[in-house]
Amino acid sequence: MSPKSVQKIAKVFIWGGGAITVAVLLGIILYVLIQGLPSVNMEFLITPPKGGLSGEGGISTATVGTLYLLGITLAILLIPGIGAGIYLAEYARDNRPTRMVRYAVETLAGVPSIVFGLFGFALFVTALHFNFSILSGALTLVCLLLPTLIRTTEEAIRAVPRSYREASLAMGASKWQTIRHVVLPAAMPGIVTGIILCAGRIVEETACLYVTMGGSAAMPTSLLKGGRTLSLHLYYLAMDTNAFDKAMGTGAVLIIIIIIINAVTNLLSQRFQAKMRGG
Amino acid sequence: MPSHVVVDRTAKHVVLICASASFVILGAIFIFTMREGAPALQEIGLYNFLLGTEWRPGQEMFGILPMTVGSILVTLGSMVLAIPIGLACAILLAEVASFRVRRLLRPAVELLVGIPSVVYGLVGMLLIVPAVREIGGSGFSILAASLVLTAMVLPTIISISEDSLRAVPKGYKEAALAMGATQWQMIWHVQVPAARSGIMAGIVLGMGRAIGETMAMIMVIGNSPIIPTSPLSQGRTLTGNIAVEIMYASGIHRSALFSTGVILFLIILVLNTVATFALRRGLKAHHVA
Amino acid sequence: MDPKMQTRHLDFYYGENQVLKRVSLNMKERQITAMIGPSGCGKSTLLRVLNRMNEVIPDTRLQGEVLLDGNDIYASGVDVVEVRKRVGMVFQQPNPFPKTIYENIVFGPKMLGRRDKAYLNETVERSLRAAALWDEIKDDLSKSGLALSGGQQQRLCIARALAIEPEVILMDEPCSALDPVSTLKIEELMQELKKQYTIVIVTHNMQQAARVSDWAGFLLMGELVEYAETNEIFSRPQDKRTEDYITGRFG
Amino acid sequence: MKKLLTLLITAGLIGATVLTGCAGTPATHDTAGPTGSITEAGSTTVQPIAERFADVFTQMYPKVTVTIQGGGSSVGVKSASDGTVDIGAASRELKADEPALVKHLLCRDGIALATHPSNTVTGLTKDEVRRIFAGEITNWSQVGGPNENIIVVAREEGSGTRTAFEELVMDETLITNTAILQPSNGAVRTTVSITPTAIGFLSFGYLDGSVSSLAVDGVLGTIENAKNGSYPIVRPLYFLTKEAPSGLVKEFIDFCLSAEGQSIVEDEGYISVD
Repeated sequence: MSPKSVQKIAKVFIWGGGAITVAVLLGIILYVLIQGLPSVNMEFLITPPKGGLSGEGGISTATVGTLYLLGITLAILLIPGIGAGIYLAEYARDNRPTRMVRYAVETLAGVPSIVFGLFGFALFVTALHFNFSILSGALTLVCLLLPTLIRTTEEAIRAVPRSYREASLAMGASKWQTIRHVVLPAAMPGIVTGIILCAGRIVEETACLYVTMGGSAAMPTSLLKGGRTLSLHLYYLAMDTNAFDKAMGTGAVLIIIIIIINAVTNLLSQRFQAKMRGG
Repeated sequence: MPSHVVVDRTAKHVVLICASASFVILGAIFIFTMREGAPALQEIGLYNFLLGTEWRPGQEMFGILPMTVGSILVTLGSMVLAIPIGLACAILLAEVASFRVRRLLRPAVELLVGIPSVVYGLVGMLLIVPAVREIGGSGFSILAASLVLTAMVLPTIISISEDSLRAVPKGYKEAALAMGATQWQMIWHVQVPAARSGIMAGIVLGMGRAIGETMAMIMVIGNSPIIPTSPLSQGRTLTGNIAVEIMYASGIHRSALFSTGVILFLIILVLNTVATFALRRGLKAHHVA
Repeated sequence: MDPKMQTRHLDFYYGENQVLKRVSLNMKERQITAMIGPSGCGKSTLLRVLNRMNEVIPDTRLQGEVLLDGNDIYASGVDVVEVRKRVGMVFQQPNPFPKTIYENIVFGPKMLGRRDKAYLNETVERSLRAAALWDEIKDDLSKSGLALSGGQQQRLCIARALAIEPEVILMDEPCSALDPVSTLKIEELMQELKKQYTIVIVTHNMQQAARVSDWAGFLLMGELVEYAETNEIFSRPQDKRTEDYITGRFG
Repeated sequence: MKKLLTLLITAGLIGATVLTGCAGTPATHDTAGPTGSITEAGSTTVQPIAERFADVFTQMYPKVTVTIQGGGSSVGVKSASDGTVDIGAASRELKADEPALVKHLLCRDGIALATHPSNTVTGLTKDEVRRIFAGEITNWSQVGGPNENIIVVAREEGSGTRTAFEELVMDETLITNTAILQPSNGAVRTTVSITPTAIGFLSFGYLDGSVSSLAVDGVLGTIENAKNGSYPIVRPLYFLTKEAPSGLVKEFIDFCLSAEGQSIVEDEGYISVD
């Protein structure tokens, strides 16, 4: 075969790959939206699900559960995550302890969600007696998301030009003042992107919550009450009830949330890049 | 001591403690799952646990070979489709597509990562399972699970492969083109080989994601603890083994599920080490060049 | 008159690599001292040693003394922040923070604990005037420092350094990234600043050293080959190597 | 930027709190009565009834909180015996190796054989059921149906429903491992309802129009038939306590066993005890 005809076949292969990827994505999104949106209305959003075997009701408690979990998880996650990112980017030298921390972060990032779930189940649910609760779920998620936030923070901080640090130090600012007032503000867009990435993961995550949150359909009135997120709710609807229409409705809501989160992430990083360039 | 020195020192210790957190968590996960899983391993014996083909907790039979095989089969099954599609898409993004196409395709790939796995599971249950049933069997099958996984691992393979294709020095590409190679010859004979390590790392990380996936799997695979005999056969993954049974298990059964977690953990450890190694080698190769 | 700053038998190492060899140097108060030499001769390192910025780089070692008003800035118990407050620095690349012009200038005073608005406002005007930038940008104080032109950015950096009221200003090739017009402005500015501050400048541009400095030192491979008044060194170099360098025979 | 972060977190928390306030339980008038809290965990078969009990009980006594959790029968036994919860729930008899606990027979539950509504087979003998789940009968034509492979759907190991089914039907034979295993009664129902040639077993409480219930030994799986003893696959559902209950816990269990409690049991599709 002549190079020219190979080139032609290759083009089909390459564009075919792209087309399939887009088709898969559009297929899933359109299917879920078309099947799901008819059941999404105001009532669906604000009524609590009946729970148990019944697929009746809406998604209000699952929405609250998701928000609750989001708030608690981020509140616990931010300091250790950003702190560790700062350490790795600003303080760590290339020595054994640093390599151990890095290895831990890399490994933790790959550990399957269900293994975190097992851990949370054994430690938080059973040993610490937090039972199946929002708190157990949140603490498990913190462990799961730590590597994500650490990596994005570290990358964002490393992207801050050295000259900023030097200028600050040369003016008599201490190392911490430099980090706090020069490096962190400059790295903020990257860090915020990382945090939103984590928020997205919290919304998506199911496996580790399945074994730590209990899945109660009731309104979570305290940290130590069980609850469900939208994703978990979708799982229960799909598996335990025959309410596929409601499951699709929940799926549609989830997909819209994820699309918004992705759009906000892109917008934020663009805007801050523009600001860094001095717009 | 001036106050800023105190603040500096405190800050340093605080972030150091933060950094050690992940190490502590990793250790805790390993120790906890190990400790909970140890009684089962003692009782069953490592050999019977790893190579036993019967999983019947009621009969005190705890062989996880069917689940290990199940995990491997769905992973390989998804790779068969995801590698060529992903690689093609990565080449498209890195080399062929115009800026405008890229601007549409990239967010699409990112979005694919963001879709919750239960949504993949739901779509799989309602679209793919009935479709597979038309071919034969119950529809809940290794094939259905592989198809669902393909969509889930695509973005991992695409984004890491694209990065490493981009990292190939311009000089290589220009040299090839200047010698009269077609664009495809340049891509296939110069760029892809140069980015080989990175592409490998993307594939290995994609495999990690496939092996770790839980909820979507239990929704479409049937969860039968048998060694699958055909793509249409039901099966169960290691992750599914834990998720399906952990809620009701007690005693040795529960412990055996934690041991399953340990095995999963070790598999991921190996895969990650391979991926890290591949990525580092890829970086080094470009530095030497 | 005693020198404002002094180095005595200064040795400096990056790991095993010695980059300064027994450098002894006096920098006179309210004069401009220029360090010249080929790249890699250690002149930038010498400058960094003068306000302990070398300590930012790990795995370095220093022997000898650096005196500021007769006191060793490396003596134990000396606060590095205090040293850097008295010895300011301007870098090769203009490096304003991605903050407003105002925030850029009050950064130093704020870090040193000054909070009162009136003082900060006054500092901004004083520093910008001293850096000959006030008239150009006084209405744009809330604009990003990165929005200025290269020359303006560098003068902003000088103003920023002046805001903490240093006694000595170190300048590390401050004009190498600028166009000739901006360079000229900075050089004029240096002549103004010299009335109040002691200035040490590193430059690879011999014409610049000849134009602006009162004293000049020639560094070669970490060694201070010759140090004298600027017109001395350029008209009657004592050392053959200095002569070769300034007549352009190498470097 | 900092503001944005704080906003993100507080929005989550405040949003959750506010919505909790709006959508929470309707305000009940303050009546005198016992105060305190009761925790229950265990069998998911019992869970829906227990949740209804808790609802009604806390409406009667607004100062009482009742927490209902799942976990399965084994969890119910374990957590009642180690005192993690006040009440454990089990949907099967206690095993010999499990700790002795005080059993309170709450109600009975029939286990139905469910098939896809399109299936033409309407009844099986108990022995046919056993052989189907053992994997000995694999085609519907062997039991008078069309020539289609039987797809067996069962619960996973450890489930109380499965244990009860094994005791009542399987008679020492094992459920085939080629069965599709699902982690809940609901998931079994869903699987059967979307798989035309499937058969599964599930608690009476889960029966609805999406699946049809088979007659066993000629007796249709209905509450009456279970109550009068003619339907062969019926199991007991228990509340378990460590010792003879007292105080609030006793009050709650008594309520569940009262006529009012038993009417809830029937509402939910279970078989009341007289």
